[in-house]
Amino acid sequence: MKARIKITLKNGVLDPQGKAIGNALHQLGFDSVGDVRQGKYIEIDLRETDKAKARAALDEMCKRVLANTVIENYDIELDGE
Amino acid sequence: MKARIKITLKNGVLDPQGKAIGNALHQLGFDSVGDVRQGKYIEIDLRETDKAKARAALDEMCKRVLANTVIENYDIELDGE
Amino acid sequence: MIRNDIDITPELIADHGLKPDEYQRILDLIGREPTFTELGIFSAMWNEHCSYKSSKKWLRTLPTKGPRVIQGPGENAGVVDIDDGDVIVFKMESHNHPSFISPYEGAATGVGGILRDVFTMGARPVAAMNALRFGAPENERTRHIVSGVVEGVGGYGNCFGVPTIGGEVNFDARYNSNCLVNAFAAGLAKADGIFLSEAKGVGLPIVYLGSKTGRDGIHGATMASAEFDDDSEEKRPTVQIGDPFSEKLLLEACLELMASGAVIAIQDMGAAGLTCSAVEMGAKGNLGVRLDLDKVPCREEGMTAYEMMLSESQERMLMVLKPEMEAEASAIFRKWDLDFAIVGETTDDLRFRVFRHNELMADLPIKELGDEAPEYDRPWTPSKPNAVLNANDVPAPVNLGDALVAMLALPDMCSRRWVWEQYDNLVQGNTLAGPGGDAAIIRVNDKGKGLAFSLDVTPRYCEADPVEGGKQAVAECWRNITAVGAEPLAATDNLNFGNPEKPEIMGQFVGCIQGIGEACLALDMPIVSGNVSLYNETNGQAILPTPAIGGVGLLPDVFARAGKAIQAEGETLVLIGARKGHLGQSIYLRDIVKKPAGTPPPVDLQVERKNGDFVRALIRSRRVSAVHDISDGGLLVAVAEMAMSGGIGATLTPDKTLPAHAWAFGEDQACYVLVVPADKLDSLISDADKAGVPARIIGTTGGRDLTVEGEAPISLSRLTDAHEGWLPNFMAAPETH
Amino acid sequence: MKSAVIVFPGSNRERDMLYALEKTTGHKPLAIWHQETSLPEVDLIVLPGGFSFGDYLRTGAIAGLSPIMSAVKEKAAKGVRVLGVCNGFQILAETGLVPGILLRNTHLKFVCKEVKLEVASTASDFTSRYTKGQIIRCPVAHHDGNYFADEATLNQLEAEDRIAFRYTSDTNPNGSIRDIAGILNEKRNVLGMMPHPENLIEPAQGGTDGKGIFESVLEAIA
Ligand SMILES: Nc1ncnc2c1ncn2[C@@H]1O[C@H](COP(=O)(O)OP(=O)(O)O)[C@@H](O)[C@H]1O
Ligand SMILES: [Mg+2]
Repeated sequence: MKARIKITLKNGVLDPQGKAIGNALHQLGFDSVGDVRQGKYIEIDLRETDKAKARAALDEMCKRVLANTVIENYDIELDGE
Repeated sequence: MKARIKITLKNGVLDPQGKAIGNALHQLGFDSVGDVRQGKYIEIDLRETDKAKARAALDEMCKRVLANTVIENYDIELDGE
Repeated sequence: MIRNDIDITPELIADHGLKPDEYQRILDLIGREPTFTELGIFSAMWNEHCSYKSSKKWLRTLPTKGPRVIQGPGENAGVVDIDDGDVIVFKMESHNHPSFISPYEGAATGVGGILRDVFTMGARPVAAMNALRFGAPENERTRHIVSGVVEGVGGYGNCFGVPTIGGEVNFDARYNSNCLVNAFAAGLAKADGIFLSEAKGVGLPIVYLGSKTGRDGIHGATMASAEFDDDSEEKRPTVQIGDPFSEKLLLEACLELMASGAVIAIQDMGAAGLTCSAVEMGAKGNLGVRLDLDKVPCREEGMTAYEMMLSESQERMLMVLKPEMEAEASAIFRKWDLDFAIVGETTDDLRFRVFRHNELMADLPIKELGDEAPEYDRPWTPSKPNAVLNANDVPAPVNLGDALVAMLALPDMCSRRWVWEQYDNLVQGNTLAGPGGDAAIIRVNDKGKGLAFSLDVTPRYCEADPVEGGKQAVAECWRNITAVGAEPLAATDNLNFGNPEKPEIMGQFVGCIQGIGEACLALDMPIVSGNVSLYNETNGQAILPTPAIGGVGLLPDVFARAGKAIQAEGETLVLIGARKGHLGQSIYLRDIVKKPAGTPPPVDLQVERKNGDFVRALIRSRRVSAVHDISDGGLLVAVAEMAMSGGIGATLTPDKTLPAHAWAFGEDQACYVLVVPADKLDSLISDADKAGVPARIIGTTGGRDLTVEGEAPISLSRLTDAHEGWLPNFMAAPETH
Repeated sequence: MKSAVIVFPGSNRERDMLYALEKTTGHKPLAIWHQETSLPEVDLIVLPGGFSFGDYLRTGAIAGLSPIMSAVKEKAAKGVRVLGVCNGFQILAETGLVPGILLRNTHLKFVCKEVKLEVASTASDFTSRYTKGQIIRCPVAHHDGNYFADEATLNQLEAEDRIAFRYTSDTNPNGSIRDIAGILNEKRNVLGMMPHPENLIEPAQGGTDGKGIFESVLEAIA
């Protein structure tokens, strides 16, 4: 099955990319733009049919590799959820 | 309102990051992991109440700044959608 | 008879960039209709980019031999002897069209390609440069292209770990729809450790090494040879993505493999990847090649033979290995975590056979694929010479100082710091003089041996007079290398022009080559490698003729070298060379007066050599404390640059025999400004006399202003603000895709 | 002095570091491949600069998972000196051997230039040969050198004199918070820094300001 993982910076953690994007958008005249935050979006194909097992594995992947939990949050979404 | 934008590489476009992440996960013994693709996830606060207007603006932002449409697709999601 | 299920229609043939007469040539050659796969193979082998069909005739006229030349044009890169058994391996290559379509990816893969050319020969890359040409600043796409290209060059080179130490940046409306990205790379090897692409031995395994094959850049090669029109933005998906990390692994794996003695022949997969590399390996070795595409590591499902043969996926190599060493070899591949597979073998029948799903997809005569490629003697008309321009007919500036400040802040004259600070120019720890000087310098060992590098061409000169422009490109490169104290050894070229099917464009090409050839002969700087990029033209508008020259020089003792920065107060400024105040085609005329006209400064190669040899001898005997050559902007700009980089001012006495602006901004060739300590002055002047080299005292160093007698002093800070300010300010505005 | 330089796939300043160590200590350091699971007895372990694993995902993240890193952590816990430069600093931060994290430079661009560093603490085996407050020249070359940590951590670092180097405020090249260029762990045997002292150790390189770090370690083991 396919997993979609969003990794976002925790509040209070500086986000240079997000900031730069926001500035660029303002300079281009997109005045309605407020706060901008940039994160990661990771898609993983899993050879696993059991949702619970899949979620457990993904959770471990996020903790150990995909996210730096000191500064990042992650959100896992599985097919058909 | 808040907009969530996913920017992903088009199919067939090489994704060195995804490849490296996949290898790392295998090294750690996550054998069920297949193809991995990494993209960007951008959250934007918009001072705009009209959904249509918001979507139009976001679409232009993606084309002009956020995504490189030569190699990337983008997907815009608005609050309560 | 081979099965073929796709009709070879005239449209399909045209789509492959093959002209009817070229297709007829194919029919005559193989005596039957080609299969779709074979058509793809021919289109790849016979396009301008791979076959040099329009340029071959003229490239043959370039001097390519010399006592230090170990390998001239024809291999992945040239090889030059730098003593003690060391050799320097270098080449330059363009990635213009891909960089225009997707600046970051195009520039990055351009750098990746040239690095691969160098380490394929067994050399570890030690220096990189890049010659960049962009559209007019006011063109809305320019900023996006500048930012993407510079980031791409840095992104790839920085990660790979090669210091990027020099280059050029120009802006001109003529590049609005065709930017130029020419990447140079040089690597160090031992004379007895050079590897070539020529396969040797029948029945030997052909090994594929590197990243997997995807549908990247299919028809990239044909695209790089097609004139642009507005719908070529459609061609976008052919741009490939670079992976500098994989390239670094490939470098280390290849060098380890070569050291192990397992490599018989090796060829990187560049334009038209598998096709060109396999054919070249076989043809050079008078061998046939049999490929089983089912063995090729693929990234995507269901790739056809056609797609695999034309894929331009990056970071891939093809090699012939000693069968008995397969175990050692695969251990190395595994260590570096690279895909590898035996994808075929060498045969004795001179055929190029390609199988997919055990079916024969292509069966072609391997030598003819290359040797029988069309070659054209395209009609050409020499460019019309401009009328000579008399300096007295050129309006003088209201105020010399203000004109100088304005010139230092011009897009083509301002500091390139914003560019080179995005490049790691220190990695490897051997950079002795990075970007910012006349030539960059790296050390080769810690016994004092060093190499100098410079990349030069002045396109506006080449347009006004291709022959003189060609000469000047070589002369300026030679001069820049000389100005740091190095002996110019050899050069590589990257010839960027418009559509060669137009006689006037072909005339520019022929003229520039003639000039380059003359200069290389007179200055003993043979061309050992190079690259031609034609069809840089959009909707009939061609780029300026831009034959970039990348030169390499040798420093026996890096501690006897010069830089352009003024080192001390109270020293004397000496001008070497005769000043005529030539303003034709000068920056002053083009960008301040805004009326470009006249002939470019003539290049007297004998004088160039005599003056340069004299200056080099002075540097090597440590008799000067700073040296800078005169190029764009003339004498006053040169002295301003010396003062700004040293943080010490100068006072100049103008030459009253010339109009002030001609003295200040004339771009005469073969001239240098020296800074000479008091105790060395008299002997230097008299030695110059003896040598018949014009040398005159033009001023002294000191203070924090640049002062021309009779004019108001200009503070260094004002000069520096103007010089450093333009590019960062220009790039500060947001760019859009 | 015995030293070991860890080599990861994508390291690209390991040769610079090996050269600098040999020049300054007179002894050939060991180069240890990241797949190794143990380390010999050495006085100094160095994580060199570069783009380990392409800096993909997060700088230093994937390298932090390499087998050798468990051995490095053990040695660090035992008090062996560990120096992480540039990518090495990023790996130390990812593996928690030093606090905080290195984010993308504020201007988002790779930056290669010479900066000025203030030696903020001389109380370590890496900085003892400098004088407190001394200003030294040092090159930087990185894309992600923007040091960040929460207020509490920053205050603690300052309170415990664990900031080894600061950029002089006018030369901060990446937006690092409180101009931090290099920090020590609690036990002061691990130093992570973004600038490249290994590229400024002899006159030919334009100066010797970076030498002090290696000389300090030499002094410490003498
Ligand atoms: N794209 C680039 N990358 C690195 N260095 C560059 C680049 N463009 C220009 N430079 C450097 O800026 C300096 C000025 O360039 P240029 O005016 O062409 O020098 P010159 O007139 O001596 O040929 C040179 O040291 C050159 O190497
Ligand atoms: Mg010059």
